[in-house]
Amino acid sequence: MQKFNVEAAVGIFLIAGFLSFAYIAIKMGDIGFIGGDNYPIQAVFTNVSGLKPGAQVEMAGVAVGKVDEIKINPDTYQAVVKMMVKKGIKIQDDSIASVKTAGIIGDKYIKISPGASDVILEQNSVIRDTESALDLEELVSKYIFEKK
Amino acid sequence: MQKFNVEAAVGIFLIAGFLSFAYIAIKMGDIGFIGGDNYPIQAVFTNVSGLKPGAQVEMAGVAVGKVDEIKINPDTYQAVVKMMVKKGIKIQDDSIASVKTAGIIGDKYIKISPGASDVILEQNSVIRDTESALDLEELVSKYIFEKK
Amino acid sequence: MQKFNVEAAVGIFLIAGFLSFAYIAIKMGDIGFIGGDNYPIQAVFTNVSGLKPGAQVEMAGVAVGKVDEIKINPDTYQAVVKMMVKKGIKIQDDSIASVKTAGIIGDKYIKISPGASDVILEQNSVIRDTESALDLEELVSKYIFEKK
Amino acid sequence: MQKFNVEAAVGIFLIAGFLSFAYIAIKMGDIGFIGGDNYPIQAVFTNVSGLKPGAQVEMAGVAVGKVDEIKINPDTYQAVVKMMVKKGIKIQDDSIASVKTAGIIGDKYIKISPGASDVILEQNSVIRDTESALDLEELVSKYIFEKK
Amino acid sequence: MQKFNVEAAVGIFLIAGFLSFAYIAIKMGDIGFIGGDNYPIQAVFTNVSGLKPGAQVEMAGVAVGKVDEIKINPDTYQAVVKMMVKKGIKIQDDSIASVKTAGIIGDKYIKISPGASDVILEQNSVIRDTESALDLEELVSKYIFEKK
Amino acid sequence: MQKFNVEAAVGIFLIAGFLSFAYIAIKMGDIGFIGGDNYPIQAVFTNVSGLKPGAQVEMAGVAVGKVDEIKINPDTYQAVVKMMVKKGIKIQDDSIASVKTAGIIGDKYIKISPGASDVILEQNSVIRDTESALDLEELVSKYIFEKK
Amino acid sequence: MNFLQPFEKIGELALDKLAFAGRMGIFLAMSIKNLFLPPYKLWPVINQINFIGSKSVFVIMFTGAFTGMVLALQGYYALRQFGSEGALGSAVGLSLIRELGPVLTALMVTGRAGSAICAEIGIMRNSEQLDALECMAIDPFKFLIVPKFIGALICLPLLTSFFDFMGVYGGYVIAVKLLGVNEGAYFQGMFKSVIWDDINMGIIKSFCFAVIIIWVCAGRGYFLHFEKEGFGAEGVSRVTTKAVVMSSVAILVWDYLITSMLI
Amino acid sequence: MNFLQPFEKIGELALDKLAFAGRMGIFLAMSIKNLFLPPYKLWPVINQINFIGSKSVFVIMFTGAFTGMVLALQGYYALRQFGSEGALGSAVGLSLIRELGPVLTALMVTGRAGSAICAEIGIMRNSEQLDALECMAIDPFKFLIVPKFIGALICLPLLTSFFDFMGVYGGYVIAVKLLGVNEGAYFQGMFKSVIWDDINMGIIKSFCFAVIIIWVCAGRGYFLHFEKEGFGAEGVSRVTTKAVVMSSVAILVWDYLITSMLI
Amino acid sequence: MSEKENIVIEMKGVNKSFGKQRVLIDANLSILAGKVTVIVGASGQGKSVALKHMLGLIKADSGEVLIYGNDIKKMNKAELYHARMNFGALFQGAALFDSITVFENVALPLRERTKLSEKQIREKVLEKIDMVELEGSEDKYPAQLSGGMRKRVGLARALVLDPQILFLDEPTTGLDVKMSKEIYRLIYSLHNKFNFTSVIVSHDVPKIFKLADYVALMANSTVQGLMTQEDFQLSPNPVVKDFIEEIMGKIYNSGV
Amino acid sequence: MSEKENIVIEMKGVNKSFGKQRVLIDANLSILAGKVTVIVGASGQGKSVALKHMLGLIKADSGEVLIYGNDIKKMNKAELYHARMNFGALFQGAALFDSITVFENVALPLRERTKLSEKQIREKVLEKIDMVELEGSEDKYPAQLSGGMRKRVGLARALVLDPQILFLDEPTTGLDVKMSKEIYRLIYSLHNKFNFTSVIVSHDVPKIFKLADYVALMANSTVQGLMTQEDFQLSPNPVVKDFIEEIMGKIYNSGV
Ligand SMILES: Nc1ncnc2c1ncn2[C@@H]1O[C@H](COP(=O)(O)OP(=O)(O)OP(=O)(O)O)[C@@H](O)[C@H]1O
Ligand SMILES: Nc1ncnc2c1ncn2[C@@H]1O[C@H](COP(=O)(O)OP(=O)(O)OP(=O)(O)O)[C@@H](O)[C@H]1O
Ligand SMILES: [Mg+2]
Ligand SMILES: [Mg+2]
Repeated sequence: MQKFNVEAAVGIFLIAGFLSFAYIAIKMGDIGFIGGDNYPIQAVFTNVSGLKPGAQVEMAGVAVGKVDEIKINPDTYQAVVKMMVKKGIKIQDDSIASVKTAGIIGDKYIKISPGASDVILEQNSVIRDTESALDLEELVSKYIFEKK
Repeated sequence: MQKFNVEAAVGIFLIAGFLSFAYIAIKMGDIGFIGGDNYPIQAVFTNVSGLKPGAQVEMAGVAVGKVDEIKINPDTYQAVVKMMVKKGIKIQDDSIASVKTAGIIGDKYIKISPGASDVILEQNSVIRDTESALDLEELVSKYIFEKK
Repeated sequence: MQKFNVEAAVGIFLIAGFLSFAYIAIKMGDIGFIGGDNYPIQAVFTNVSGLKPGAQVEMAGVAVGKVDEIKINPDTYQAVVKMMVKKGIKIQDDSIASVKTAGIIGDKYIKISPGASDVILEQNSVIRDTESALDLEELVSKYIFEKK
Repeated sequence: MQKFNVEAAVGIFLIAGFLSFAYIAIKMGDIGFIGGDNYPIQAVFTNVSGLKPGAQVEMAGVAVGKVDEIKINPDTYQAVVKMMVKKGIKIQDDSIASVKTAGIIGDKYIKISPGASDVILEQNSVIRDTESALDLEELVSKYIFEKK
Repeated sequence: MQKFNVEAAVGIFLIAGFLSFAYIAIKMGDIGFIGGDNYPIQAVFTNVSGLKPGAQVEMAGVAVGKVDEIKINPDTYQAVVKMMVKKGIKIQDDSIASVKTAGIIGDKYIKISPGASDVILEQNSVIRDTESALDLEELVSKYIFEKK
Repeated sequence: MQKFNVEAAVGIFLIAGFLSFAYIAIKMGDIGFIGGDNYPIQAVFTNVSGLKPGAQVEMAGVAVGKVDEIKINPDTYQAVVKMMVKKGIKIQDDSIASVKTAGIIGDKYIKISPGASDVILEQNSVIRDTESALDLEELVSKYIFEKK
Repeated sequence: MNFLQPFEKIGELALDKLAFAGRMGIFLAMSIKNLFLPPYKLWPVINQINFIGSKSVFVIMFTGAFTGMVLALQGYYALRQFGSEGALGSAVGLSLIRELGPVLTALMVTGRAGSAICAEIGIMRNSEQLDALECMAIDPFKFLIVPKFIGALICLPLLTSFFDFMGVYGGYVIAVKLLGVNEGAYFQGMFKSVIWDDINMGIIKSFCFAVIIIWVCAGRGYFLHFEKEGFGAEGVSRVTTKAVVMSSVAILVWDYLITSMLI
Repeated sequence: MNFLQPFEKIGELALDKLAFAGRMGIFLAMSIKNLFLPPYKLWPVINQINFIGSKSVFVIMFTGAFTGMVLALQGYYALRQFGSEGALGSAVGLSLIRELGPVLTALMVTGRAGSAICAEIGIMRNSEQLDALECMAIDPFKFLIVPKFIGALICLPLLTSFFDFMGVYGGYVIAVKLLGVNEGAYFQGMFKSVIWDDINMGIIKSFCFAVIIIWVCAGRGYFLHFEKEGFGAEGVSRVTTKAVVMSSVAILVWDYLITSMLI
Repeated sequence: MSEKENIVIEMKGVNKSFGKQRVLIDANLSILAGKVTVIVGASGQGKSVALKHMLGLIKADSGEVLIYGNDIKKMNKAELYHARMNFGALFQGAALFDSITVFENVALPLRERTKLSEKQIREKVLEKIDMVELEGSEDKYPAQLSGGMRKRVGLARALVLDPQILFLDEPTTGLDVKMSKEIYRLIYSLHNKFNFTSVIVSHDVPKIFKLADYVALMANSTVQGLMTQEDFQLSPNPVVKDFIEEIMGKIYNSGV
Repeated sequence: MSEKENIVIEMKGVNKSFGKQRVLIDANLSILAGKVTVIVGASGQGKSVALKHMLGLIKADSGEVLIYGNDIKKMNKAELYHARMNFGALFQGAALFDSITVFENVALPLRERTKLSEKQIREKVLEKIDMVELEGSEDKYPAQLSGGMRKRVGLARALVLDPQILFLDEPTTGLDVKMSKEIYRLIYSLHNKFNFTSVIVSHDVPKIFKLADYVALMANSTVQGLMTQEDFQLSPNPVVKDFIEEIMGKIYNSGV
């Protein structure tokens, strides 16, 4: 009876512990996202300053994927961004990918604006039209100097 | 025998107390919020960037509900927002739902501006007039470039 | 048996005392303010976004009361704010109540600008002139669009 | 010998403890400031929103005193600010006291701009020229509306 | 005596190990980066205000290195910045190094904009074209004063 | 006898080690910063609001010293700032000392802009040309009012 | 009758806990009563200050320094994202003075002095020393408990000051010396943002925690003979463990309550 | 020779401490060696999981909830000044997962299980039970210490998860239910700002802390006979107190080192 | 019935249970002034519990314990402490205070309960310590003493206030034969000198009888008769008879 | 010198100090196979320490301890454990494991050191428990036992592996006369049956001699002679003579 009690207690403890660990890992660590329900797609930007792997990919403001990898192409000096997009989401071949900032001081994310084309991009294909991250600093200084 | 009575009585009292407390908590408390005191309503936006499930729905600045679910319509590339609104609040069919920011760096919420119509929206119906989230970054860059 | 009774009684007393103390501490926080030295006054705004119960009521920048309750009038879609104001402070019937932001990104509070009238508002009466919370986002977008 | 050791240890502990307590209290709690080396002076503002007792009084950006008390005059609806200023600092009777913000989102403080008069204010006298706290929100909205 | 020696030896070993571990942990933090896969390069700026050793060096928004050392040249009163750049990254001799701010209020970093030249910079050579950190404050005041 | 030797040797070794460590720490460490490796220099500003003792003194964005003391001259109502500058840094007699803000919401520091003169300032001499802290609030309000 | 048995068990348990709470309540009342009764002897109090205070100084300073260091490190990387490393001093100072100083000091004192007090009184109970005191017509409260209360009430605020002080300077070393935060911003920001109310909150907390530590630890030791397993060395150590846990939990609960009242 | 005496004393003390460190090092080495030696028995490990884990669950959940509540309360009033209550979830989540979860869990486990382990092994040492084991040709490390290490390594991350989980929901109750923070902002902000690296840091910390707790507590108990005052019930309780303090301090020190390495 | 007036302490129908275990059932016992009363009985029969009732350390569930005719339950704390001023008690485990020296242990009652000068205290304490032959151990701590030495320090502490009633719980257990004889001799001589009352619990059965005026047997959770030691050894009470036979064996039996 | 071959354990010139206290000075002792060797001596003379040297629990500062001719210091852990498989030891404080039942305590060596089935273990354990007359207490925890019962459980545990050498540290201290006689009888009968070697430390001086083949006296920090009990009682060694006289008193003397 006593042994049984210990076993039950340990069993419950272990299961509950793993559940709460899983909760934290999945909810916060985004472990669950990396699975088979996504497909990769790429985009090339001239400036992705501030974008980090794991950043959101949004359409109409709704999260549809995550940035998986950011590399520099050492020849063209351009940033190549690999994204994982949810299976159900079709991305047209004239969609525009832009690097945006959430709020003014928030994180960078990638916004995909829908196009008008009927052609849907396949796995690993590249979004042609991109808008790089806005350089607020540059804009402001340009604004002021041009005013002169 | 007397002792037996005291202990059993205390035990029964405790359990009864706990049960009635739980009953009250469930019936009246916030747990009830998920239940029958709200009704769902929907709105379709072209951009809800930054809006999160659980965000507030406000009228005249007073909280009247919560965002329940945000989905993307994979065909129209629009965001469909499902909200739960308190029973007592009647929403006219010409109300406008807009995605707003609390302060400048705060959270996004949905503001429902009252309309003039006498027709009250029913459960699960859709608010036609919507204003999407303002893209401050875009505005600023547009402002600067157009000035040139 | 006798000793048992004393201890159990003290125990009940102690636990009850602790619970009620905890309840007070959690619910009320600011114990000092709840007293007879305040009187209620009301104001109706079209937008109080960001204002919370407990927010300050100020005259000339000095705190003279607290917001007690914020409700929505489901018919007029207006926000009704009930404030508790210190006894010594007389509010004229042509005072203006405005919802303001402390700093640019701080808390909302209610500012009562003095009027010129000699008539002092009584308990529970309503301040007629109100200014709602400024919607900075709207202003900025209006500014930029009108410039075009 | 042993007794002596205990006494020495306790003595050292107590003294060191009081010293570190005093350090914290004086450096952080500003206890040391309330002493005989200051004299009181007053100023009347129409708006001191955000100013708190304990806020700094500065001349040329250097701290020369502290705000001691902020009261509202219930008849004129003006804020009366009592400040404690260091003995060595002479304040001319045509100095201007203004309520300022440190940085953009910092604390409010009182800045005393030197005047040109030779008359030095005495204890408890009142600075005549004052500038109230700037209401940034109001300014911005005024700016935008007037532009229209 | 023999046992004593073993224990003391292990003790010394343990303490020494712990101390050196602690030293490494505190001093280096990012252990991985210190290795042979980087090469040094230099750039001279007239103002690097806010840039710190360890700041990122980016091309196209992708991190390609770290700032290693910032010194002032006491004769020219210019800041000499030594950077460590990843081996694979070729920097052209007409690249421009600029000191930038991440977001508006974030960290400073160095952005290397690609040039058009075919000549690749060697180890320890100096990037000729540099843009110093923008002084936002100065810009704003200039903007306002010139408007007058 | 042998044991005695070991213990005494260890004791002497420890104390000697500690002493030499302390010597090195004092000689080389930051404790030395207060000492002979710096020289004092002064500057007089009309407004140093926000500048604190311990703030950095920068040339070309590189730290070359610290603010040591800020006093008000009770007669001129000006702020006298005493700085400690590293020995190797020569400051020309036509250098300009300005009070600056790091970022927009950051801390104040003193920037010394190099001059063109060949005369190097000596210890305790005073930098003639100074720029006081910018009062952003004042600027903005001036901007808005002058626009009217 | 069988169907009543579970209720009976629950009832018995509840009554047991109630009696425990009652005993502890009476214990506190007796302690407070004796606190104000003469004779007032200085020497036992000095001994307790030595035990609770002087001997805890190094642990407290050590933990304080490391807490400050961790705070500075974490805070630096958090604040740097917003370019507001200048607020680091304020963040470190406020967390230390309001929260971590009093709470961690109390937790460390519980671990060091509280557990020792519980074991001491428990062993006295077990070896009939408390009975012996009674037989000599010496009140154990006056003789044993009251000096501990006074000692703790004196020591905890001082130890908390040590903790805060070391934490501030531990943070200083990391922030200013290691990470290059502006020294003036660190200290002046801290001095400016911490106000007397915060310090006051810290002091009130440490007084409360002093009472909790002695109350729980001495009380559990004093009533060792009511515990079911309270015999022998193992019994003492088991009750000590319980006392430490109970006192730690009580400290955290009170911390919340005080914070929510005073903030 | 007299002038050498102070040096001698210091040297003796230093050698003492060195020998202590050495013993502890050997203890850890032996434990690790035996960890990988057969036979592997399951039942003792289950018992230890029960003791270290299952029995600590309530304390951990309780302290977790209250820590989250305090964090939310303090954070709310701090962030409100900047109108960024939305960042509350992120602040609570990061502090819990990175710092307070692992550290406070480890401190509570030290207080509850660590002290009991130290007392248990100390009493075994005192009453010759360890000698008896040796005489039966049973290795005390394999039989006693290794299961504790394995148990702690399994339990601490799980207990830390409990703590974090309760802290998140404790903070939720205060922030969302009591203070009216936007629910979506609280949770989504938390989920977004906490990344896998943070969770990883928490896990690494709790593994390290598990080793520290068992190492220090079991080790001090195991070497009880080397302590000068290690006899009788008082000796055991004194050493237990020392072990708890040492383990708590070690936890804080390591916490700093790990933070500074992984941040 | 002149004895009645000489009764110092009386237990009347005392019942005491610990949890479900009934330790004392209707126990009656009177301690006569100036006499030595010895309580014997097997281990765990409640001897120490009975003693603690008389000391007022345990309150009876029912029945009364009278000290000089006053019910101990109805006394308030001050009265109880006043009564205890006349008591001296040696506990089964000696109950020395671990954190203070032997000297301070013996001096404690004097320091806390009397207003004697430091010199007087020193004199008195050293006298008692001499009495139990512990000269030279004054500055040791209890942990440094053997079990027998601890017992003797306890005895010295019990005697230091010159009590009128002495309660000794197993004063010679753990002592070697020689030492226990010394202790018996000491008690006997003190008794003759000061004529105080004593209650002694002991396992040292035949020997202790030489010291006893009255003997009481604790068995079956109650006091089995209280009589002079001669009566006790010849008692017809079957419980007492069993006890005598069991403990002393045939040797003693044959000696009668 | 045929004895030499029969020596199971031998201490040769063993010295041991704890801190500054020299506990064993040049101690020599040989244990002969199949014989009962009794070690006597006053408290604190190092009897238990000597026993622990033989068990390999304490390492000598100098000198050697040989088990079957092998120096214990030079054995590695596996060899030492192998040697100890033949040992059975009863410690002075019984050293039962508090957290497991009596049954589990006795079963522990079987479980950890043998591969017996659960049924065989049960059989063996119950047999030994019967032997020490503790039937029915199998499921109690050590804390629920009296000191004497604990000793007996310890004895059962020492016997459960059927050891070749038995080390008993004060097996009868704390037991009443009857029980200690039983234990002696048990040891004696086991001895006859299995013919194992035993080393017994005891204070129970005249009685234990009946069991002893050889007697050794620990005094002045060393072993004072090792001889048959008859020789011992008549030894001319002044230390032994003193001991005999002191302990047994005139009664025994007159009996010689
Ligand atoms: N505080 C207590 N709580 C529960 N039971 C107790 C308590 N004190 C004593 N007992 C029980 O009362 C019984 C009598 O104990 P007591 O100490 O009086 O025996 P004793 O006759 O003095 O024996 P010994 O000769 O061994 O000292 C024992 O069974 C003991 O278990
Ligand atoms: N681990 C130890 N550390 C320090 N001293 C010890 C240790 N073990 C024993 N001693 C000392 O060694 C001496 C001999 O102890 P030992 O236990 O062998 O005595 P003993 O002859 O068995 O006495 P007893 O009959 O009381 O059991 C004692 O003075 C004791 O203080
Ligand atoms: Mg007894
Ligand atoms: Mg022994």
